[in-house]
Amino acid sequence: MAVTEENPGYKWVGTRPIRPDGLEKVTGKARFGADLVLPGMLYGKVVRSPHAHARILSIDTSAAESMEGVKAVITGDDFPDLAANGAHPSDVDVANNTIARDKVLYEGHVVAAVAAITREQAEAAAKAVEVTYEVLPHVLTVDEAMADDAPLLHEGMITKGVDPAPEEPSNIASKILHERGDLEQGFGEADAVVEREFTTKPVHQGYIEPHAAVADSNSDGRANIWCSSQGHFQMRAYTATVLGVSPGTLKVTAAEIGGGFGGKTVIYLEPLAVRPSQRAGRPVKLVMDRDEVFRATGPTSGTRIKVKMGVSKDGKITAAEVWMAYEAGAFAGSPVGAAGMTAIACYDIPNFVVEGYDVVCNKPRVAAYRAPGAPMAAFAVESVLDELARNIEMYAIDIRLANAAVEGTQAAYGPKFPRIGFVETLEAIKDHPNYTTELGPNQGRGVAAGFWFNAGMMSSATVHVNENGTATVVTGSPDIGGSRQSMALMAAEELGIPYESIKPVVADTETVGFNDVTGGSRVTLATGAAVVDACRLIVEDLRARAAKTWDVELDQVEWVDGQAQHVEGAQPPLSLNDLAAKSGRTGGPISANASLNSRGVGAGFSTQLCDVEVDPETGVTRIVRYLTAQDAGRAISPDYVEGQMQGGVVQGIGWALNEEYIHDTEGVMENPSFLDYRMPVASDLPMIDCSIVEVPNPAHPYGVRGVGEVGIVPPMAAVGNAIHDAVNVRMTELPMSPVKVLEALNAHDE
Amino acid sequence: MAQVHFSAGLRELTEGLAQVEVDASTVRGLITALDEMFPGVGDRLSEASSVAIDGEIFTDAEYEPVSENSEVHFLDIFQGG
Amino acid sequence: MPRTHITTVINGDETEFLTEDGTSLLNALRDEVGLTGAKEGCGTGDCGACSILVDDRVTCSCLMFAPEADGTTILTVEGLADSGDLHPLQQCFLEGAALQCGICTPGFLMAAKALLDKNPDPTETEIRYALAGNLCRCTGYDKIIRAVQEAALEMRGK
Amino acid sequence: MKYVAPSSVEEATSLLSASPSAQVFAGATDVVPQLRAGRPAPELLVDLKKIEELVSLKSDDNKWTVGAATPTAYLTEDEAFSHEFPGLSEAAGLIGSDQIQNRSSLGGNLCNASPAADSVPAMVVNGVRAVVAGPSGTRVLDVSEVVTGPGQTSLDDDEFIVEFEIDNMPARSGDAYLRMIPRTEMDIAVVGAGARVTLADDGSIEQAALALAAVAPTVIRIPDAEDALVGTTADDATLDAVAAAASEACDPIDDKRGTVAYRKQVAGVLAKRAVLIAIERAEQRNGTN
Repeated sequence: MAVTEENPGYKWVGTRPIRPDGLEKVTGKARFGADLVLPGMLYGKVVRSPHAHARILSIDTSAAESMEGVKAVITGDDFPDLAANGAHPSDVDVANNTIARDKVLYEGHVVAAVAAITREQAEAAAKAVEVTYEVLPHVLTVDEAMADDAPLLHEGMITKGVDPAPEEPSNIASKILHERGDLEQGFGEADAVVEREFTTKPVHQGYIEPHAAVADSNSDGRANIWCSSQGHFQMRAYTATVLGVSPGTLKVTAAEIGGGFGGKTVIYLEPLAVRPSQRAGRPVKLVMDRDEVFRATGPTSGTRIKVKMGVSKDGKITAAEVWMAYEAGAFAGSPVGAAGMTAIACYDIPNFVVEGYDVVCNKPRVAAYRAPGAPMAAFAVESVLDELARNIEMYAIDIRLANAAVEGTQAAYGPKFPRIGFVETLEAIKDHPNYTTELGPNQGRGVAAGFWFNAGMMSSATVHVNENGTATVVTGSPDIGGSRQSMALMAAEELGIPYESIKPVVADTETVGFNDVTGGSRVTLATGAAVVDACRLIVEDLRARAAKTWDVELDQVEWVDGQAQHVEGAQPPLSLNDLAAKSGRTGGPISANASLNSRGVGAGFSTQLCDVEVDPETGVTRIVRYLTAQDAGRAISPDYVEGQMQGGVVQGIGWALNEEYIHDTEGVMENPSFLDYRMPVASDLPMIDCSIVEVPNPAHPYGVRGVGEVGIVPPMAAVGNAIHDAVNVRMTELPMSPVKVLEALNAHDE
Repeated sequence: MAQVHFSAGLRELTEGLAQVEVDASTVRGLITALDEMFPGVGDRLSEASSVAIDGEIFTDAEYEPVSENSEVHFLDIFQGG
Repeated sequence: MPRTHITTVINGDETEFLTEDGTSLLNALRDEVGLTGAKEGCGTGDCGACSILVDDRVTCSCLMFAPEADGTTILTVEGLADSGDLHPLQQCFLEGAALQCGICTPGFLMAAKALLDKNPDPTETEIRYALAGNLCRCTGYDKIIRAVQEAALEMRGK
Repeated sequence: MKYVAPSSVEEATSLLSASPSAQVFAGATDVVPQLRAGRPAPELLVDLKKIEELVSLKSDDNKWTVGAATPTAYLTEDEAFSHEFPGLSEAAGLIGSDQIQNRSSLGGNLCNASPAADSVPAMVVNGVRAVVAGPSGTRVLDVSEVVTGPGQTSLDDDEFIVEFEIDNMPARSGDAYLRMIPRTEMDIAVVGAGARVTLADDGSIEQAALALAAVAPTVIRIPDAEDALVGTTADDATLDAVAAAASEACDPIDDKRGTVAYRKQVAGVLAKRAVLIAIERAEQRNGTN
């Protein structure tokens, strides 16, 4: 099945052994964020704003403080005023999102926190904190926020990226623009032009584990923190910023993490646990309820996107014009930048303008979600491309092949692509039996493609060889999808010892060098490269020790199959076990560190084929069949590559069909539960067929590209295109819920 | 001379130019030179999180070498999930 | 507030604990008994991460008041393996890579056990519906369904 | 909150009479989420599951008796009950997951008084009676008389339902329940439709009952649709009339789960489909029961 340039003949890379952390997870022993209990631990509870936009006139904590069992009550006044201290605006936003100061900017915004001996006491005390608000008018969507006389969230917000800078503040944080060629000429050359407008709603990452943190602090401000996080070094940095302390005073340990998908790259609870812990001199545990998770964390942007594209008769895209506005939530920083760069990145288009706006509104601050920004843009662009293909009577796959970016194509966002595997994913779809399976009544088939950069960034790894020749591989990248297995597989390959002899560990912030967050599909690539580097240092060291043992020159020693061999066979081989057992004689313990800022990120592409069945009387769409083809570069751990592909697709299906934030007119979220925020359940889905494409990334020792994110980019358009194929209506709003589909069918019939 | 390309969003600072040639051996040198040509552009470029040099994307690329014929793009900030 | 004394059999052992009456069985198991295998994903019975067997029936422990457990026999994920020998479901989840983050795994295992105890040879559709009360956000369910099929096959072979 | 689990109906009613802020519960599958959502906590939680007659499922020659707190899983697992009332069994089997169905009950589903309760239309078309206990003894209500509005019942604070009585399904009769949810499971009905028909010897419809959920403040019967069916063989024109009557009778709201227009339209669709399934079942039972 794999499209591969060569069979590399690896012994461990590409195999499917049992994951190192699996046993603890199937026996209930694995310790997640909320599982930690410390002696004397207090329970915390957060007080949140019931209003979408309001000025805080006063907070009276006296009643709460006098309640039984209550040990600390804190408000925004208990944290440094970063704005007054001249901190970077983005740090000020992090602090103000963690706990509100003058104003609350969304329903669920934190205003205070309490800590008490029991859970029930903490809950009662939280209810007893009296906050007086002056309710302000609010804006919930990009349209409301961009309106001329819209109420402002931030009085000083001047749109960035506009020259000359506007004199008046607005809710538009920034503008982005990419352009090339001549639009007018491009559309002039087109034989078919389609223009459509799309809207999407905020959706949540939906990890099953709510955020949790335990902090144990002392009066001197030093603290130990355990948290559920995608990046405990980043948590340390943010927490230190909000508390106004040096990062070195905080030790952060990453608990096992129950899903993140980008949503656990930011802080919510950690400073709110540290401060009361410091006051009380006791550990404090804070765990969110599910409704707090929905109201105050996560989501990714709701959007409005306009796309106009033209093609010639032979299927070449002659021009593309994309306008997009992304909700940032309460603080600047929607993923519109990435959206602008990814929107048309799959294709080689001579003439285009991509314009985007980052817009604040009174909803929770958006957080990264799997290929942040790209899925909504792809929904719009891939839907329009589908329609163009129909207009010129070309197959959906073929129009994509006719325009596909290849090595050397100048990407819409700037640089030329190195070796990429987009075409190979398109061909993998065409070669799969699903492509020609016959469809039944009311069934339809849709294709869509997606692009994501993947990230590199900074990683560190330490490898220790134990005295019996096994090895411990230490990294600082929280494992959210099986990355410990990938680390162990690459280390086994490098050291030449069995996978089972490697123990991969995720260490705390004091035990391993710095690591950026687990995000951007970067861990197997970048942390994996650090592991490979450290293993290679170990191998060099082992060769030197063998050379010393044999009294030969270093170049007389090779490392093959986990043992030192004399190039001429003049000495019996020395295994890792032999060398480790006698390491004291050859220089002491065998250990190596590697730290890097990763280079050679390999772009990821995914093409997907979706079959749906639509009930024309109720508007219900069911997924009948689904195929995803993705370029993994190299699948180090095929089980978990497939897992990422399948998981991304199913999140996308949820986004396509039913998931959405619903707010009432007061800006209060109406569906903050798994009952009404409808993520897919097992019975909603078929098996998700995977075709792993392997076009190795030439810049990585094992050809890794990163696989975590791009899988969520195509599904919404794939589903929408399939619905169109089934019942001939073009869906331009997400979610494509039964209500919306039936409305579209009714309008079509009229 | 390295070829430096500007996204449309940056061109307001480069007198509308989409591309210039700069003589520099590292990204830092390149930014310094550009800031002399277009005052203010240096700060904006330093804010960009990533730089693509000959198609390869770097984060915090300040000291990355740039060769005689390198093609350099400054990219908008983006975050992975 | 005076606490209520509860006697149960948990994972084969007679177990006593004290609880406030309004506390969920899930919180009592986690905080009082020290069994943190069952997880709270929602607290409202919508995600299944807290699934346990109470008198052989799969239940969301977040929806039970702790005093209701008095006199019952409870099985949690910690009791699924038989003195160190993994249950076939646990083994098949491991071999089939049926977990990513693992937070939902304890609940899936308990719900799947309840299914296979009742129906040793379920169809794919029956498995999907029987596990519809358990949310997984990582896997897309594919490998979970396959692992349950595999475990059913193995258990029938015994 | 104090928890008590009385072992007799009398003990339960006296507890309720003594404590105005008591909350009875069976599976707590609605009570717990409501408490978490901020509903004021009652002083007393009265668990009805330790009362023997409340957790039971029996039949005699004429009727079935279902304890009000009997887990709905018992109903779907009971082959005789499910054969007798396939529609009611299916409705019970739609209330949440397996985990929920091991706790949820017909009594709880009814007394929670949600307009969207799945079991209620199926109970209404089957003419189910509720035996209600109170301080002064028991009284019997038609199920359709229990709920008076969203969250409101005709029961007094110190009353609760002990059991339900369901007359055996007549010959040549069948029932069905369908609901529309966006997912396949784990949702609240956007529209629910229960139907029951009895066929005459010539195959025409002799009696018909149709009830809809989630389209009005309470579950509603659709007399116009029932009248339209009687005497026909449910040909296309009749079914269209049934659908139109069902849509017309709806008085739904726009909310997070669906719109007025959607609910009205789909109520007609489900009504039609439920009737067709009920007819098919009635034909299969063919007089011999």
